[in-house]
Amino acid sequence: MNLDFTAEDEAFRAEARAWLNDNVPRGPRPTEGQAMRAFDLAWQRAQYDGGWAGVSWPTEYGGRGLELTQQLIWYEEYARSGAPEAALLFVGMNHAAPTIMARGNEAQKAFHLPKILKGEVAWSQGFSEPNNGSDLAGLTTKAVIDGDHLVVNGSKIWTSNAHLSDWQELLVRTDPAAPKHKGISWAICDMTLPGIELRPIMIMTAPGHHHFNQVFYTDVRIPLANVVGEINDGWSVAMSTLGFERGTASMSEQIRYGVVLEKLVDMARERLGEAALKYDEIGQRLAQLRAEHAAVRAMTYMIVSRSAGGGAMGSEASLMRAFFSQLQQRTRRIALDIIGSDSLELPDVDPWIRPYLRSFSTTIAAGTSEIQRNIIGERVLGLPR
Amino acid sequence: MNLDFTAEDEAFRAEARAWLNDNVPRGPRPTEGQAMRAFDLAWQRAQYDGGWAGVSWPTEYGGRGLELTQQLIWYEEYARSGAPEAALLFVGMNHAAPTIMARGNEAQKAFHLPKILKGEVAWSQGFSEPNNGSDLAGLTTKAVIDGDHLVVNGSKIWTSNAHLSDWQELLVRTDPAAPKHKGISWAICDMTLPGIELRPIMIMTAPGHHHFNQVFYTDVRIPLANVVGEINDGWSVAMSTLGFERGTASMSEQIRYGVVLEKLVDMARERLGEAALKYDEIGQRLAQLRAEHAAVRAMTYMIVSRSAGGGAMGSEASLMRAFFSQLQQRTRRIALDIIGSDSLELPDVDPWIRPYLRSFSTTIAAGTSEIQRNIIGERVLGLPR
Amino acid sequence: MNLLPNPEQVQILDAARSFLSAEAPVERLRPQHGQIGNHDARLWPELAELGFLGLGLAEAHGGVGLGLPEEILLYRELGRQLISPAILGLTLAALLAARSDDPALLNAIVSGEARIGLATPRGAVTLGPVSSGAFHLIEAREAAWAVAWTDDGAALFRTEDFGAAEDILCMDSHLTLERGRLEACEPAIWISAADGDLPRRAQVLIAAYATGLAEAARDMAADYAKIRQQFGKPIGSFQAVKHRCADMAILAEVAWCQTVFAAVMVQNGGPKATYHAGAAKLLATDAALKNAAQNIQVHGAFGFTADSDAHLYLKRAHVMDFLGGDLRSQKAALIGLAAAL
Amino acid sequence: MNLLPNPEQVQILDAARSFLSAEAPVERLRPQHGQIGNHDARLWPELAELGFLGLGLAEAHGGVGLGLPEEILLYRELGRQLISPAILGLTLAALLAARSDDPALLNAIVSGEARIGLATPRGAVTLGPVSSGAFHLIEAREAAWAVAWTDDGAALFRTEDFGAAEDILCMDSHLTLERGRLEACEPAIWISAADGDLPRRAQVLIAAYATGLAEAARDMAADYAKIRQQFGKPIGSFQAVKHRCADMAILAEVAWCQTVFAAVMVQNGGPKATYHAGAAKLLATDAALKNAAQNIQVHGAFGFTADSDAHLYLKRAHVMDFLGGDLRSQKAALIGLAAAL
Repeated sequence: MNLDFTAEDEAFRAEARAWLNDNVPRGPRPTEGQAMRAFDLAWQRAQYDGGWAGVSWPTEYGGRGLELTQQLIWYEEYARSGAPEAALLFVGMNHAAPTIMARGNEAQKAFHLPKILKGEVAWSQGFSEPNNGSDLAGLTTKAVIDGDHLVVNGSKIWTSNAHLSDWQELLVRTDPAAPKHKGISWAICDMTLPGIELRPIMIMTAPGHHHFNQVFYTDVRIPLANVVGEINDGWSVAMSTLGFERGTASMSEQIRYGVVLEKLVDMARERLGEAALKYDEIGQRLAQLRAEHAAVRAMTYMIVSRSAGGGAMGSEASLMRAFFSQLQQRTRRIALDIIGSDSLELPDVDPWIRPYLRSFSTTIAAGTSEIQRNIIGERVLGLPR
Repeated sequence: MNLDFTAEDEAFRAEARAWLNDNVPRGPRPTEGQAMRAFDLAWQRAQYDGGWAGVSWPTEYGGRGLELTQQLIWYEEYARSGAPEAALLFVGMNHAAPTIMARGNEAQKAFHLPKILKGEVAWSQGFSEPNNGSDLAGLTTKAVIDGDHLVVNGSKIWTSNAHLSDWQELLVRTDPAAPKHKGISWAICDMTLPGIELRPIMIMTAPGHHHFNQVFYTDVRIPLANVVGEINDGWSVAMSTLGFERGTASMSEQIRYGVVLEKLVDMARERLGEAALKYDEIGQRLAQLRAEHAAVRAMTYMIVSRSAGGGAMGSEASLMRAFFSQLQQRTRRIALDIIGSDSLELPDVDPWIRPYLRSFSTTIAAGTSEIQRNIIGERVLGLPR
Repeated sequence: MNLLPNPEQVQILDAARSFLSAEAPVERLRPQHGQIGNHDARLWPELAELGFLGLGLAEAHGGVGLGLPEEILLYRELGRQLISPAILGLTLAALLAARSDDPALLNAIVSGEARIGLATPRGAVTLGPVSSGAFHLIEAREAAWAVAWTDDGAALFRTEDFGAAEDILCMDSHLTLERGRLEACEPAIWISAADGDLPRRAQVLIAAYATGLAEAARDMAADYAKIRQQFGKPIGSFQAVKHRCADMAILAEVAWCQTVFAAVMVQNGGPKATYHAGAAKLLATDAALKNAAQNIQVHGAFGFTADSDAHLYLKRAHVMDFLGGDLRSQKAALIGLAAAL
Repeated sequence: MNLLPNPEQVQILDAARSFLSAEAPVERLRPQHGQIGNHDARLWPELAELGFLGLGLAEAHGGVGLGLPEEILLYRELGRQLISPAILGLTLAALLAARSDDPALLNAIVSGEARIGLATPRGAVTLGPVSSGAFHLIEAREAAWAVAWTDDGAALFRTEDFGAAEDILCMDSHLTLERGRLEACEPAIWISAADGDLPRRAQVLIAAYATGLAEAARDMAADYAKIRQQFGKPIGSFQAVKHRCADMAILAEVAWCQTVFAAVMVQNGGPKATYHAGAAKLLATDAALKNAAQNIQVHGAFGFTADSDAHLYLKRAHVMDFLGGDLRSQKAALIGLAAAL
């Protein structure tokens, strides 16, 4: 047990800090639309040009190929520098590319990986369907093989930023007769293909805030060359993606939240006075949150420690995810109690209210807290299904 | 909607208050053993002699036959007077007797009801079994008919105060081949019969605190004359009992808790100062508890309003039970935070720590909070099983 | 003693329910891409005609001559249907006008012609014969008047008294919101808490409205849990969802029972009314906030969209929480009172 | 950076686990009808022989020359097995004796001969070169010495310094409890917080012990949920129970990760150590209290009996909460510190 970083690690930290200090975009990130897309792609390109794109990607694909400890250092420095989330690129960098690396063929790798890394394209995820959210394997979007194409018909939903994406990782049912996990294929879908239509879905944070889409596929012809892995083996392909999603990529978000909390502590001290805060119910809740955010960092370090040397993320990582998703909500909620009645306002520059409203998605996206607790009960504790 | 009590009700309230004022035993109630039994029986006898025993019992059985509103008034005055709980008589007065009234024959009524009412006997309940707690209908204690007797073999558990009781309401399986709700019988068991053995079960509140028992039955011969209702119809007999249990008898407990809470408020004011309490986390929790205890009274009044005119307690009453059982725990828990480190002590006169420890049973006894919430989901909201 | 509505009260409830569900379905707030503001003021003349704007006013003042128990039956339905809280401005202004004998204003309110907004304090303010401080004006943009209240009493101001009010987007985007400020301003009408129980009445009305929100969220969650299927069965058959819905049912029942109790206590007067009104406001806004959040969770990703009504209950619950003082200040007030056993 | 135990630490952990599970099974606390007091002091010489009483002491002082990271591995196991918290008195007294160069006392401790109790403040006390105030003496009835500490530092007293101590039944009936009082008393040894980090070390050791409680309660609940059948299947297959157990697993993981982090920070020294030690104490006692309560609920009526071990974890968790200051005071302290990002 130690928290000693090697001299090499410390040098790496200094280098990362210096580069971030010089290069992080200082203006506010646009919150939607083409302006957001342009911002995120440009920031990705800047990281690429600086040699910092793809810290977790192997060097053979142009990434930096960092050990987990250095990835952790990078994400710590990234969060502390105030660097933007670049959420639009999350699917490409952390779902699609790792899947293609693991299961794609050489042509797929050569074509897609550089575009993703350089910030030339955005990807979205076509997994959930209107009738299958938690029960992903029950998906029914159909694809039949016609010559050297898949012909896709059906609909996907909750596809974040599909309207801003060039490509999509798409799960389709290619064998309706097989058991539900055995008839699925994983395909790369060009979002400009004929037969694709989007219905924008507005989210609750503020009027006209477009984030999700429903995507309709009518006789969409995807070349068979775009299938990753074998036909009907898409479930196992998708599972490798999900494993990666739950890896290091969320570290910066966890670290960022510690900074958010300290802003709240400062606000509370200013409003209530430092001495009065001690036994005040707001002060007591903030102290609990401070301890919990400290623990999130400790849990992240523990996950890195467990995984160091190439081990996979254990099922223990599910404990941290479930904890952190609820902690985000508690952290966002207390902002309103500190701010008081001005919480009714949605100002243009809004560090608190929209993020509060947005936090309702943290216990829904990437597995509801119900599903997460099923997983913990069954896989960590060995309880019966 | 009104809170106006009639002149008759007000007169009744004055009468009840005056009688209680003169007659409530002033010494502390012994917490266990024969001393407790003697105390509870004597207090029951005093109520009987005063004409106050069995406020909910019909007059034909010697009760006072009060309307629900006057029962409410009685329980309010009872709680405010500081009258003891007399928990030992709860099963006899509120389970066994109502069941015998509803389903017993004339001989059973004539023999048992007066003894219960006059405080001559104590009853216990032989329902739960080692392998069947929440799933009561799965009980396996066997009874076969042999001449004019049932011969009982098996075991019951969690029988509160079986060691202090004369009689027991006992559920046995008389037809193992029938569907599980159809082969059960409800019998009156004399606790002095040969073949009955008790294993005391200590509870967690303090060393040597004997409350529960496991009861073993070996070839215990109960006269068939002691079966209430028809053989194999015991499930429906038991259900009529449970319905009554959830009736008015718990009112005084709900009202008593409001008094408990105000003692805590006084302690907190003394310890922290009245002004400091406002935004202190203890003050804020106490305020929430105050509101919740006010609501418990309002809910009780609402239940009485709904049931007035002879209607049965609706399934809405389950909402109050589930709420109150958790509220008791929250109320008892805050005592430790107010008292601070002296909570480690179990003094002889102990209004706080033993009751806190005891409160862990409130979400277990009479249906765990899990079962209660199943009932609310299914019967109140109509959700599927 | 009977906390159930009597036959006359049931009639009022039924009338309110059938009018509102026909004329003001919640879907009216669900245009294609989000909306700012609402058109509920068009309902005022019709509500006036049905007598709902003068329920608690004496007949001599053009009202129906009933009281708070009847008003909470109406307000619960108003909450269920997410009617603009400007209606609270009408109810309170009518009481102010009645007590200060202003028949012209009274008539404008009871007929449904007047528009009255709400002015809610931003931090500490002075409310009285001379009033000062910063306020939020809610639903006041097209109103000539706004009502403000604190524990000290209630006042009616002209909206122009608040100076050059500044428009701000409201978290609950179906409501207009402005910032305004009073500078040593004399209200058109001022009634101190000692002279009238308006602040307490406001609390109970908010409690009733918030109970309506909590109930609507509960019903929406339970209805969805019955039809939404996952893993081959309705999600309501999973204990995680079932128990979540059960908790929502408990909170709504707690809120309603205490609100009814408080309404009768306030109507009867007496020293415990403040305690019970505060408890009702606290429990009902707590229930509204929690149930709204749980309802979103039950709906999954759909609950997070503007296509679902789930978020509307959450945002309105926050508005109701801040009206008349949030949970934190309600608790601080309640713990300072004498016991009400 | 690596928060997992290294091979040497794994050896220590394994040795502690196998010794304690063989020599101090939890069943030792389950006599027929409840028991007052315990016999854990008989373990001290054996623990001494295995080096566990001097883990964090320098070799020059007769110790093993390791530190807090190794000690928390031991303390987690001590918590799991509900070993008398008097062991904390030994660990702290050894550090005090080492810093004040008292070889006789040191030797008595490291050999397992000494008995050292804990003195924990009842309300505000003055601890320093001259000490006063009311204390609880825990596990001190047969001890010659007792250790006390506050944020200001740590002190060793003779138990007779506390005057005519008054025996009281402890909520956790396996521990002896007395009330005592210091009147302007000079401790045998006093080390201020500025001169040594004993208070922080105590917090981290308590956190480790409490984590052990939280983990044991979690395991006990999960094991029971796998075998206890109701309605024809194991109760662990019902979401209500499964999710309860999952929440227990989360709390235990949170507690342990932060405890490890804090142990390393304290061992390394530095300005953030106080912050992380406080966070660890807070989270671990919170986890111990919550998991113990949930474990009782999972066990149903059986969980409420003295036949089950469930209540033992609850009561010991309360003791750990009050040792060194309860959750409320931990939170008050933590919010007063500078950020530790």
